[in-house]
Amino acid sequence: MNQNPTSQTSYESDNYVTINIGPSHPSMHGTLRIITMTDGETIVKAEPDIGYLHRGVEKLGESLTYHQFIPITDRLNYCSAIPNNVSYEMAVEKLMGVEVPEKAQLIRVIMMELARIADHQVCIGILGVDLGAFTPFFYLIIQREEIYEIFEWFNGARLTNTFGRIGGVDADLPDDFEERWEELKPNVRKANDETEKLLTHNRIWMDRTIGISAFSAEDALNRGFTGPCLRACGVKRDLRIDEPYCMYDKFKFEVPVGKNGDVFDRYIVRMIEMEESLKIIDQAYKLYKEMPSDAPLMARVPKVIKPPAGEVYSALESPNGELGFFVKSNGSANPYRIRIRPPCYMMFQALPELVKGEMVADLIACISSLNIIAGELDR
Amino acid sequence: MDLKKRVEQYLGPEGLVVAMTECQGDLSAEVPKKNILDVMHLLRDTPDLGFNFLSDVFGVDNLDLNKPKKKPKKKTEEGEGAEAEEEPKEKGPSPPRYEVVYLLLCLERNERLQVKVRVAEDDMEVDSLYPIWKASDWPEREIFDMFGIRFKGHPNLKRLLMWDDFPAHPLRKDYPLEGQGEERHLVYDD
Amino acid sequence: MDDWLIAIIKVVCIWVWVLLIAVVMTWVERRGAGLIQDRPGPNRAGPWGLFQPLADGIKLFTKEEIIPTKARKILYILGPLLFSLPAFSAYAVVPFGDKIILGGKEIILQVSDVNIGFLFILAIGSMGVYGVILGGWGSTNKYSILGGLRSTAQMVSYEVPLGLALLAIVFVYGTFSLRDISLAQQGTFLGFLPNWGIFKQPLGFILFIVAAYAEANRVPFDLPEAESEIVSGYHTEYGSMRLGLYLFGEYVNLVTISGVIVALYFGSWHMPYIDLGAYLGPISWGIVSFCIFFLKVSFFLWMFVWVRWTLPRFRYDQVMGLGWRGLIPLALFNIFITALFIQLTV
Amino acid sequence: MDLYFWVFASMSVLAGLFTIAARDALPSAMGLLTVFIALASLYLHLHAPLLAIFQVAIYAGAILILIVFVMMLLMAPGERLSAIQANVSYRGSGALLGLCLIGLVAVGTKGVSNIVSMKGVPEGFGNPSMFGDLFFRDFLLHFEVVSVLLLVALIGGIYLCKKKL
Amino acid sequence: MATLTHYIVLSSILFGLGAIGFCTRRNALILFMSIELMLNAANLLLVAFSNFMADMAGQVMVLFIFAVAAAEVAVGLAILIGLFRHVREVDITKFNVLKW
Repeated sequence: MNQNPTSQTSYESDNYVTINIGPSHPSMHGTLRIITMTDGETIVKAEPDIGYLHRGVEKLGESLTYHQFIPITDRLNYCSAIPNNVSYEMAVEKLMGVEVPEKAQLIRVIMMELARIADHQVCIGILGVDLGAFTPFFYLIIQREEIYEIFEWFNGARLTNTFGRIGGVDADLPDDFEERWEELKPNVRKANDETEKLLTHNRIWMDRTIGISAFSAEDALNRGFTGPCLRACGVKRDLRIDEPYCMYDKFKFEVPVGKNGDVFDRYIVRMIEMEESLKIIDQAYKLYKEMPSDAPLMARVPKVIKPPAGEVYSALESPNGELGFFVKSNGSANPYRIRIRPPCYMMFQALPELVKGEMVADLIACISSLNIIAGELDR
Repeated sequence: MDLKKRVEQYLGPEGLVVAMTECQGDLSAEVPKKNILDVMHLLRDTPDLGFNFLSDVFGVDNLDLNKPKKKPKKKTEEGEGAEAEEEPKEKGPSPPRYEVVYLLLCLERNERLQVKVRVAEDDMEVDSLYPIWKASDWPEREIFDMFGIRFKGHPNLKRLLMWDDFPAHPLRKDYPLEGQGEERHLVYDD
Repeated sequence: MDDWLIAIIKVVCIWVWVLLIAVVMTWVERRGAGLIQDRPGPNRAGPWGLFQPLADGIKLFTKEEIIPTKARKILYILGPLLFSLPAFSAYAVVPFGDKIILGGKEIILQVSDVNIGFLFILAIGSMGVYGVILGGWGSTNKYSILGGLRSTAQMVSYEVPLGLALLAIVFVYGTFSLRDISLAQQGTFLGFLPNWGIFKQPLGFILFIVAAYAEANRVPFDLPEAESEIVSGYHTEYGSMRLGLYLFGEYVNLVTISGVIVALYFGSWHMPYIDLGAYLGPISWGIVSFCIFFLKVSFFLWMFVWVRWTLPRFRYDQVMGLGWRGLIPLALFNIFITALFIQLTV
Repeated sequence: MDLYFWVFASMSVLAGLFTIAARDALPSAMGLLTVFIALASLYLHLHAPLLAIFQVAIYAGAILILIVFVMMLLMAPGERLSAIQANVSYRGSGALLGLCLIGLVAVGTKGVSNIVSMKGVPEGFGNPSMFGDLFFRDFLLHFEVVSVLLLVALIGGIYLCKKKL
Repeated sequence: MATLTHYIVLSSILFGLGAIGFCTRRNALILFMSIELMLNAANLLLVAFSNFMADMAGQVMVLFIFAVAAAEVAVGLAILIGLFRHVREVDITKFNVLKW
């Protein structure tokens, strides 16, 4: 007996073959499952079926204290845990009305941008792997490893960083950050260059990506797209600029905007964003150096956090798009309700429209380019 | 003119807004459940408001909040059987148990607004926003999954995260953390 | 009787040699991937991981052989055999050197110099697809069947440009025999160019190598086993030595294809501009010609690895489009030009 | 030499029998493949190496693959073939016709080898150059006609396979 | 020594098998294969006669039969696919109406 009736959905015609892609499939990132109905290789209908990685994060949050929930947020988008931590911390800080010291904000910016680079590297690398180009993945993943080295050496964790505390950050940047950073920066650029050389103007790559799963700006907004995928559709929206947080208004950077919203545009937007992130880190580090070395890293927050009753929503631009936390408090030490607004949740629900009429191979490319992370999708 | 005044100006006269609250700069407007589609149309199409982006939809269970303050919170961790009987009866009619919260965003002015709908336990049906914003597709399914609130007009209202014959709605406050022994409902393929 | 003995020795030797190269290729592929991708590659088994193929072989041989319950048993078992048999036998008509004179007896370094040489390769090559079909169909798995379908369509489509490219070569050399073609590539033409097929058939060479990559199911044409789309294609359900036969047959195919490319387009055992055969004794020339031939072959084997780790994969309809709308018209054009040229010059 | 004939003749007959009797589509095609290969081997024996290769390349490598391809398109892997013709008259007449044919020809050709004695074949019989000479000189018109036929078949095939006729 | 008679008998057996298959099976694809079997029987006969009469013309004829067989299969399978779109069946007894 099959537990999930969706797999038994009888489609009107036996002309089509129903193929279950996932939940265990080489190119499903995590445990996704897509029930596709195909006519030959063309997709007639694709129905995502999620929940295979559902761990009840929101329910869990209701019984933990505010600090205890930070490690849980690591497990949302495990490719870039830091923006998750910071987004949650920002939500609680907003609820408490705490102002975070500038130095802590700069450290957060530096770390978040590093995480953004790491996330984009994985996304582009995996996109390449899913389209059969293995080598760029390794060029990028080696540099991501270097970024993880920095994370590890900052607070001992590589993937699940549990970065920061409510009200600031727990540690200052180590002294030789500049050295490491100057060493890392050219390598990241070089890896990006190599990737560009191998992919961007490669005719096969262009054939495989241009015009695939194109989405209009209107549809994308209607569907709740955010982040690189929305910008690839031609909407210039970036929370870092539109609703600045963490001193992002002090940095100068470009927001790349695509045109067609296809896989190629998403790829290019991510490539350019990595470059912009490098610039942001440079500027942030410059500002950081101007700070006195004994500037506070934490705002004054009580040991046991009991925010006043109320509810706030706070969002930031995670590598994938708008990552928001809605926190409702009833005045006790446990959050009353935590709602996570994961970016790829909104994008994945548009999958049936994105891939309709495309081929199975394009479905894979589309999922990779949306950067679906099962951890934050299923929570 | 600040957002609160504008919202009141456009929604107030028609009685479309029940209450407005503000918390740390986040404005939320509670609207009557039956008018939710009208409100959303107004909010989206009025040029002065222009909330053209639906950021998120989610549910909140106010079971514990509605209870008198002095009740110890530990109650929730014990079985839900005892909990369900302890409906607060003290202060007249208690407010409806569930809330559905819509997070709206105006892209032009970067303003955010929370729109709330209260859903009582005896009438768990809300109009779906799917005709306005397709973004509400999965969030509404998830609310159905987690709270059991149904959405009228939703094209595909199935459970999203839990499997289809899961017997409970886990994000309700009376659902214990350890589960209710759903293992017995699992039937595996041989 | 002597002739029989020599033939048997040749068959055994070249068979072992080709298998050996195929084994080494599995190592080269992974070390090459490491080299290209900035990582060490396999380096645990033996120096530079040289014993890795051995370890893999032992692993594959000692694994439990599983037949899925829903598979069609006979087809499932027959699949890998039918795939690897043609692969192992196709090298019979490819030369591997000039000739060697032992005890006054002239031995040509080719198992069998038949006058229908590469028609045989074409015919045998098209047999390999049955192994893929049987594997895909016998597994009763949707991914496998998709892989089998893709493979069938791809192989049938790319045999046409392959054959047409070869036809142009026949125009140029006037024979089907690979040995005669090899012999004809000695010396130079136009005074400075080596008399190699690639200089006489540049377009034909490109067509041939593209079609050959498609026939060998290599990136960018590895759709039948595209692991990110259809898991592993036709061998999704295979394990142990049955899988090994599939993978191994593929490498043997690569050796054969590289041998054909060298024999047809890259002057076989000839060095450019210099005729070593005139300076060396009959035995040493035999050995040297063998070495030259396999140096060239190893270059093309490396190229298979190189391309694999460089290019992305095509999509199914793009592969078909390239075959039918790109390669076949070009191949026909190539034939037309070649025929015109021969008509005007001869 | 006799053994060679007997081996491949019996192989082809058995495989042919399997082809028409198999309950599964793909094994049946494999039977036909065996017939093709056995016949190709016989062609080699009959001084027609080029035809033997063509037999494998065209029949086994193209025509049968096409049939198998359509088989994979139209049928499910587990599908068993329906039994033989339900119509008794077809069934009876088919069997009768076939068996009569076999018997008749076998009886009728008794002693043919006495009539057509085996001449020795000339040097180079059946090799590509001789084949080409004949093909493009004596049979040029036929060749052209056949090429037109193939073109027509190509166009017809493409047209018939369109989604909407 | 295999004589011409041997080949004629073999060819007729194969042809007979093809004929039996064609008349008794219902699956259209098997019918195609039966036709191929019959064509091959004819080919064998041509090659055998060509060999025993030392005349290459027989072999050339076989090549023409190849071409015809290829054309037949291409068009036949195309028709079969066209039929399949309507009937969703490869059983020839189901092809029992003249027009869709």
